[in-house]
Amino acid sequence: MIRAKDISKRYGAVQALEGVSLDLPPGEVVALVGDNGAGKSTLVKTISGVVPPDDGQITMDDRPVRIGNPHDAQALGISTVYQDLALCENLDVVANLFLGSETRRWSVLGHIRMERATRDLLTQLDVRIRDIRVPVASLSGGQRQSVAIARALIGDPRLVILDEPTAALGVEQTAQVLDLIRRLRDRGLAVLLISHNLADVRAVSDRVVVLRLGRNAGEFRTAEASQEAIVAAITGAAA
Amino acid sequence: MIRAKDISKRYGAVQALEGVSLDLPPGEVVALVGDNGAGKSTLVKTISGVVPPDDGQITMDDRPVRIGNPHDAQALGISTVYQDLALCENLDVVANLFLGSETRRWSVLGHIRMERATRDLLTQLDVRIRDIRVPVASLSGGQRQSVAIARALIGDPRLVILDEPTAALGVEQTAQVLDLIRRLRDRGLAVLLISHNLADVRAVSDRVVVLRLGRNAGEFRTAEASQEAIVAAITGAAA
Amino acid sequence: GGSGGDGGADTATTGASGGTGGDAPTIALFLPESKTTRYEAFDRPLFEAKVKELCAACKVLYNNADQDAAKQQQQVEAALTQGADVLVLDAVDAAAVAPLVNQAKQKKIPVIAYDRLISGIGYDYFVSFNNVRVGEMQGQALLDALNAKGTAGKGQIVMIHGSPTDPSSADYKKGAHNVLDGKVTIGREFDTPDWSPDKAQQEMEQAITALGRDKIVGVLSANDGMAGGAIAAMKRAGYDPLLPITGQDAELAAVQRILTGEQYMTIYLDIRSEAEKSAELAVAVGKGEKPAAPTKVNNGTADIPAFLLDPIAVTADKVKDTIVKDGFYKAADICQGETAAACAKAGIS
Amino acid sequence: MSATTVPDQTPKPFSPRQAVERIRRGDLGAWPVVAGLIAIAIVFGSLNENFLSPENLTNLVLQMAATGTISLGIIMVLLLGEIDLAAGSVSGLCAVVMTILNVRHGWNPVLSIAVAVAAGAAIGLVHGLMFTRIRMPSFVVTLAGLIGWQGLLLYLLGQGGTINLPFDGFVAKLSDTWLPPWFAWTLAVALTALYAGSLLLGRRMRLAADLPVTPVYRTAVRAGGLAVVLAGAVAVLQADRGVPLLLVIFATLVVVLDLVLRHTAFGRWMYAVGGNAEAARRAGINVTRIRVLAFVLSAALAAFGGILAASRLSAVNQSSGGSDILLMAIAAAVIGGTSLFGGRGRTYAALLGILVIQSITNGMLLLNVDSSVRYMVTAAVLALAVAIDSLARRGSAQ
Amino acid sequence: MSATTVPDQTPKPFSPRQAVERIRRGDLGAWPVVAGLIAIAIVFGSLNENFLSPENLTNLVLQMAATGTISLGIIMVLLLGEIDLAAGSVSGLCAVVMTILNVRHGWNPVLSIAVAVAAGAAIGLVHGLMFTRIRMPSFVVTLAGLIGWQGLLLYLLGQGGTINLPFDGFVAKLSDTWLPPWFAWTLAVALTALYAGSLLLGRRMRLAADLPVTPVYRTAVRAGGLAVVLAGAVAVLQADRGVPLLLVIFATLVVVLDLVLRHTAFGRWMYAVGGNAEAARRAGINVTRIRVLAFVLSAALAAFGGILAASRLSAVNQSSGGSDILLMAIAAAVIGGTSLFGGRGRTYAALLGILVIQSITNGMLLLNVDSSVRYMVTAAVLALAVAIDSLARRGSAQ
Ligand SMILES: Nc1ncnc2c1ncn2[C@@H]1O[C@H](COP(=O)(O)OP(=O)(O)OP(=O)(O)O)[C@@H](O)[C@H]1O
Ligand SMILES: Nc1ncnc2c1ncn2[C@@H]1O[C@H](COP(=O)(O)OP(=O)(O)OP(=O)(O)O)[C@@H](O)[C@H]1O
Ligand SMILES: [Mg+2]
Ligand SMILES: [Mg+2]
Repeated sequence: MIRAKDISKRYGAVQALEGVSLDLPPGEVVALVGDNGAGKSTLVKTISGVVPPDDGQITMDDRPVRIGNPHDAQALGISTVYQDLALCENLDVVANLFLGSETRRWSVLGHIRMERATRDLLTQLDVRIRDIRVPVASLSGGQRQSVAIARALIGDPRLVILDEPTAALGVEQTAQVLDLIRRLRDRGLAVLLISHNLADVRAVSDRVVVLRLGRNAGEFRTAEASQEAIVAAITGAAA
Repeated sequence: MIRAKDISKRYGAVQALEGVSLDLPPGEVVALVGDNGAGKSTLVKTISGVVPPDDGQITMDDRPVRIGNPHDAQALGISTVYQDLALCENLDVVANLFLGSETRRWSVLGHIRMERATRDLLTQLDVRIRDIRVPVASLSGGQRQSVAIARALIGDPRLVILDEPTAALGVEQTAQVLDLIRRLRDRGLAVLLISHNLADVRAVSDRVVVLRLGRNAGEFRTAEASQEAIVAAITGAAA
Repeated sequence: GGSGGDGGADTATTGASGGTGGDAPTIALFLPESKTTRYEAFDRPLFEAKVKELCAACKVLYNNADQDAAKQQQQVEAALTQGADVLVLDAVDAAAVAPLVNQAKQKKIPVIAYDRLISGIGYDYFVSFNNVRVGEMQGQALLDALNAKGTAGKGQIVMIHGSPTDPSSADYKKGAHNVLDGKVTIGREFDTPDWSPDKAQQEMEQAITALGRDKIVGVLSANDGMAGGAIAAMKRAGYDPLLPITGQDAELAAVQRILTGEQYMTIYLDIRSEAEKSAELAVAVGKGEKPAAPTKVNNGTADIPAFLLDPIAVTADKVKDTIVKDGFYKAADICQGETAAACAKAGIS
Repeated sequence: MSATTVPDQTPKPFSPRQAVERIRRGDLGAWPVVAGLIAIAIVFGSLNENFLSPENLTNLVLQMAATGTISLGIIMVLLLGEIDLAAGSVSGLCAVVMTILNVRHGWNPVLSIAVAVAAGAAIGLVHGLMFTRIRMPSFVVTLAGLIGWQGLLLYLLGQGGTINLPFDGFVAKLSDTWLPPWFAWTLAVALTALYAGSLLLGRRMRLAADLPVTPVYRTAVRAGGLAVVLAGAVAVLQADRGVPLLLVIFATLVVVLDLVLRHTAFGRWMYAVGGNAEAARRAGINVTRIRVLAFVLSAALAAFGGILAASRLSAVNQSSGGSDILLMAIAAAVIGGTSLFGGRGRTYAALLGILVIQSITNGMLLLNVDSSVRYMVTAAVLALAVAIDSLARRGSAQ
Repeated sequence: MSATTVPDQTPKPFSPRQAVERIRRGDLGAWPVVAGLIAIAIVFGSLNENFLSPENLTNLVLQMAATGTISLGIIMVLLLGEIDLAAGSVSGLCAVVMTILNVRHGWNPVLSIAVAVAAGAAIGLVHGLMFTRIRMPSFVVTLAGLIGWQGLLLYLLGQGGTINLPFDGFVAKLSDTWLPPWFAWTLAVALTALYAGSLLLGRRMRLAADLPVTPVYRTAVRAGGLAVVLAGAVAVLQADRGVPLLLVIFATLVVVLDLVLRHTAFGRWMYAVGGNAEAARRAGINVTRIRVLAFVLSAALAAFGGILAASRLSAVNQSSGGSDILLMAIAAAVIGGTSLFGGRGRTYAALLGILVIQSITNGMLLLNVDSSVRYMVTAAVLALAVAIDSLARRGSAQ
């Protein structure tokens, strides 16, 4: 189980996170919700090593781990889809998908194997991209989003973090992603989903964690909580 | 009334649009829906002068107009929120909001008036940004989205185009944006809304136009169409 | 054409009243560049050694302008700031330093023009070789070599001049033309940016291509570095024996080439005499004396008291009596490796 | 909602904690470069007693004006994320044009200068059009300029080479004119008053518009700081020959261009194009015009810088605008904090950067060392000065 | 879904319409530069009958190897969106180191070369560490390098100045060795076979993996094209002295580095860091290591280029690595199509770019014109060659 404890992070004058804690047990989908600027993406970034937290600890199976950079996080099996996507626009879809975990033998790239795997993966996610050898710069918003999601499934992660994965997706693709999330859970992975779409959240998550102004502001078992209770926690109306 | 007729656009091997037509009468909210890569953003870009169409015509009150670049579009009163936002990350919120239509006298910027107007506008949209003088680069995803939406309201547009405006927004902010769209319609403006969220689409639009693989694939009066019919048009299941 | 024509008139007074340094004047030496060997390897150490010998307590402020007139201006200003009592100035741009000299004059600091004649203003002394004369000697030497081989009228020569942005290069060019024009056919003529040997090599290659290998009878190169480049080009093109080629500076590598017959001549400026003469003069002027000069040179504005030294053309048979005799290089330095045999032939040991 | 929004937007009053905050997050502005300058002053000052003498500082000021002006022009282009390699050649060429008109054809000096600067602007226009219309990379356009304008310079100079400017003529006098003391002091006082006044006025207007303001004493500190700097500079320079006109010209250019960049729509659009040209285009900004203007400004400033250099030297020659002027001008901009990637930088970068570079050069010239050693030490000091800046920012990153 | 996806992914077979398509969308690769080269060849060829002679083309090949190698190194750094201004100085310094070891200390030439290249790599390491650890802008780091290593070069050369390399020694022979005809032809045939073989093998493997492939005749066209180019080059060069070893060395570097960039993880990561360093970092790539390696490669290649230059001249001197070598090396990379903003470019850029530049220089030297005119014409031709490229791309933009 991966656990973030008392994470704080300050950006200049803005206290983005203040003592936030989060549990991510295997085989569970945790939804992280909150208003714009609540600190959700920042929390994700501290867990995946993109920004170092000012304070707090991340433990894995109760042993503290050091996540100093994204490489550490990946080595621990944490795979992330960022809200701002973070794709290399000059590279093609295949290259982006396998970036950092290229199929290779003696450092020589296995172009054909990667291309084949890309096609299979995209087909599986129901993503339609006419030519997967064109630079990502020429893809539509939803196509990029799909590529970013597919990225997170390369390798063998134990925690998959998805920051607003369905924001730009069409109806079908959204359904596929939600389905994918369920399948990941069934394979025993931990999944952290950030979304503003409460319908989606309620459809797939087991637990909902609410952030408000950089602090924990409530936690619900999805099955038991009403939409109103969650919204109240998000907006602070409950307080 | 602004009308796009028989617009075609090809990107290299990809025919992004093929003879697409669209009517945008004043006082009406038109929703443009379609799968990822259907050509929605491309259509928007041709109307707002970002990319020149290969073929087709845009008319305003039945007179053909030339929209060769975004400046032309703005001069005609077309104001656009792009899916990829298009903000200058090195500039602060105020500067981004007023970019290209700065308050100025003899070319000297009216800093204070702009800052004041920004604060009022953001407050009105219920956007919380702690310091509006920081570069946009340090804002959260939803905050950027809000800034981009606010941009479209500066000046005095007659057509407002919103490409996935609520994708990254929280519950409250989404509600505010939908409300704003209604108010724009009530002021007699034409609004073109692109969204994958059919609930939102049904909530505010008067008419739904469906694109599929770069062609017109159906048009519905929102009040009369069922969700199933729209989804069928999007996925092509109807055919 | 500058003004400042009144400069000459008060030269004598400034000269006499300079030397506030009394018995141990501070002497500022300004050299123009560091990319060719001579200035840092010879002028500076020889000058400093001579000053030390004449006046142990004297201080020498040394400056090198890296071929940048603006930098030299800064250097002069810096030296005046530091209280220099005499300026010994080898100008990067001999026509453009008049304002600097003027500044020094206003502070009653005497100026000795070193190596290059400063124009547009009067000042105290001039010690030099004649740049145009250098070009003339190069041209003459080449002409002599061609006449000796009897090829003077039978082909064309290639002229490789120095940098088009270096004013002194124009003087060498002028001198060479004075001698050669009308006597030989000039096939190709290049100005070489930055005096770059690489570029000289490429220029020579292109000249060979353009004129044809057998149509060329001699090469005039303005200095030894470029001569090295041209020689490399000739060797690669298969010339054997190599064409007569001139040079200047008496670089060690060039002297060796002359002995082995690859280069025909170089101009040996007896830098030792020049540096030592200047050092003597600077110390004397710094102490308030006013030595008499053997001659005067008119720089267009005033007659400058001058000590003029002759450049020496060095061919293989003259190495022994000039460069070696003067101790410019030690025989042991020259006669390394392959050059040893040639040394023996030339009687150098 | 405004009840919750407003307090968040008000910066907290100044406090030591906040200062530490600012340092931690790397919001240091120009301070690290200033620290580097102080370090340079201490090192050279202790190695040579003349370095900090009024006479030498006056020389330093004179030495930096020309290259500093060229550097200002370079900043205009760097702000767009482009480069101008032709600035050096253009400066030399225009200086030659000015000199030929003035000396050979006997034109009025002011007219010659105006024509030469206009010629520079025309050259910039050519660069700008090649860049925007033909869409050649600015690197190549200005590289061709670097070579070609140098050729034209040589062609114009012809056989003669050097042309002297009469050193009591108008042009040469530009760099040998000194403000009378009363005027220098009046100027300093007026500038301080103007600055304080504008700060207070801005504060009043913000209060009137119900916008957050900084506490009054910070305004006082800033105006006081300027007063101290100006008074110090005038006092030091008066101890030698006085405040040089050249400094006033250069400083005016820096300040005016800074005001233009920060307070006009044109300036705002420069930053926008540099930050994200596509976003600027979509905002309806005429990106082509901005780009062309930047190249025109760059070349015109280069031309003017070249004229100042000619004035200093009272001559032009084949190497005018050559040597390392170009590199130093670009380096000054970068050292002062201008990004090579566009969208970030202020004109004060030219001032600070050229001060760093010229201090090093000036200091090295005062010490009496071999030129090979001089090169190495210059490199080391340059690297150190910038390392201070970089380390300070780094300690605070993220 | 795969039923709908697969046909979309298959490129349509080659057709004139598709060719026009490609031209329209600007997917022209290196063709415009090649067109520029042909234009240059026609112009100079008609102005001087010697320009296209085997002798001159052989000279051209020899003239471009050294700067081309330095340019290759520059490309490594440009791919990351950084710059290496020290390449020229480093090339000169390492050539001097090599010469001193070989000539003065009598070391084995191969060992001297290895040590000198290693010294270059060490210098690159220093640059890379200053850039990544202290986070100084690469412009400043390498600017300091440009000055400092030049100082060290002067220091090492000391009093003597020029040092000659023995004309028939190993190092000098590097640039005066010619492949025997049988070997040159065998090499050309072997390369063509290898290329065709790899194309066919790739095609087979793609078919096996059920991936779309290009039609067989296109493979034939490409292999045939290579065969024609190689045969032409060998035939022309044989008409003079033969195929120079220098060309083989340079071409090998270009090809091997291209393979490394396109077919290894390291190369892929270079492009990724150049395209979006933050995305690369988030993908778990050690961005620091890639950056340091790029600087090491750049400096090592510069060192090797310097050694080739020394070999050509059979000497080193104070101006080794100086003059405009640096600018020409960068220009070659940019003209060949490498972006200054990172993430775009191939090693062939060095080959094509240096060909353009050296053709111009070479041609201008054949014509007998004044140096001022030479400068201007060089600039014009340079601008024209790149304008062809830019206009072709522009006509097709969006
Ligand atoms: N600049 C470009 N170059 C090449 N192809 C492009 C470019 N922009 C878009 N395309 C292609 O055009 C097609 C339509 O793209 P568009 O962005 O209009 O889709 P969309 O309907 O907005 O999709 P989404 O819902 O995912 O945003 C896609 O196949 C995309 O890959
Ligand atoms: N790099 C940064 N520099 C400065 N402030 C930042 C930075 N990144 C985020 N912030 C600030 O931190 C706060 C939290 O941002 P974060 O991106 O975590 O929000 P979020 O919960 O993901 O919001 P959204 O739902 O809009 O994506 C915001 O106020 C934002 O302005
Ligand atoms: Mg977020
Ligand atoms: Mg879209």
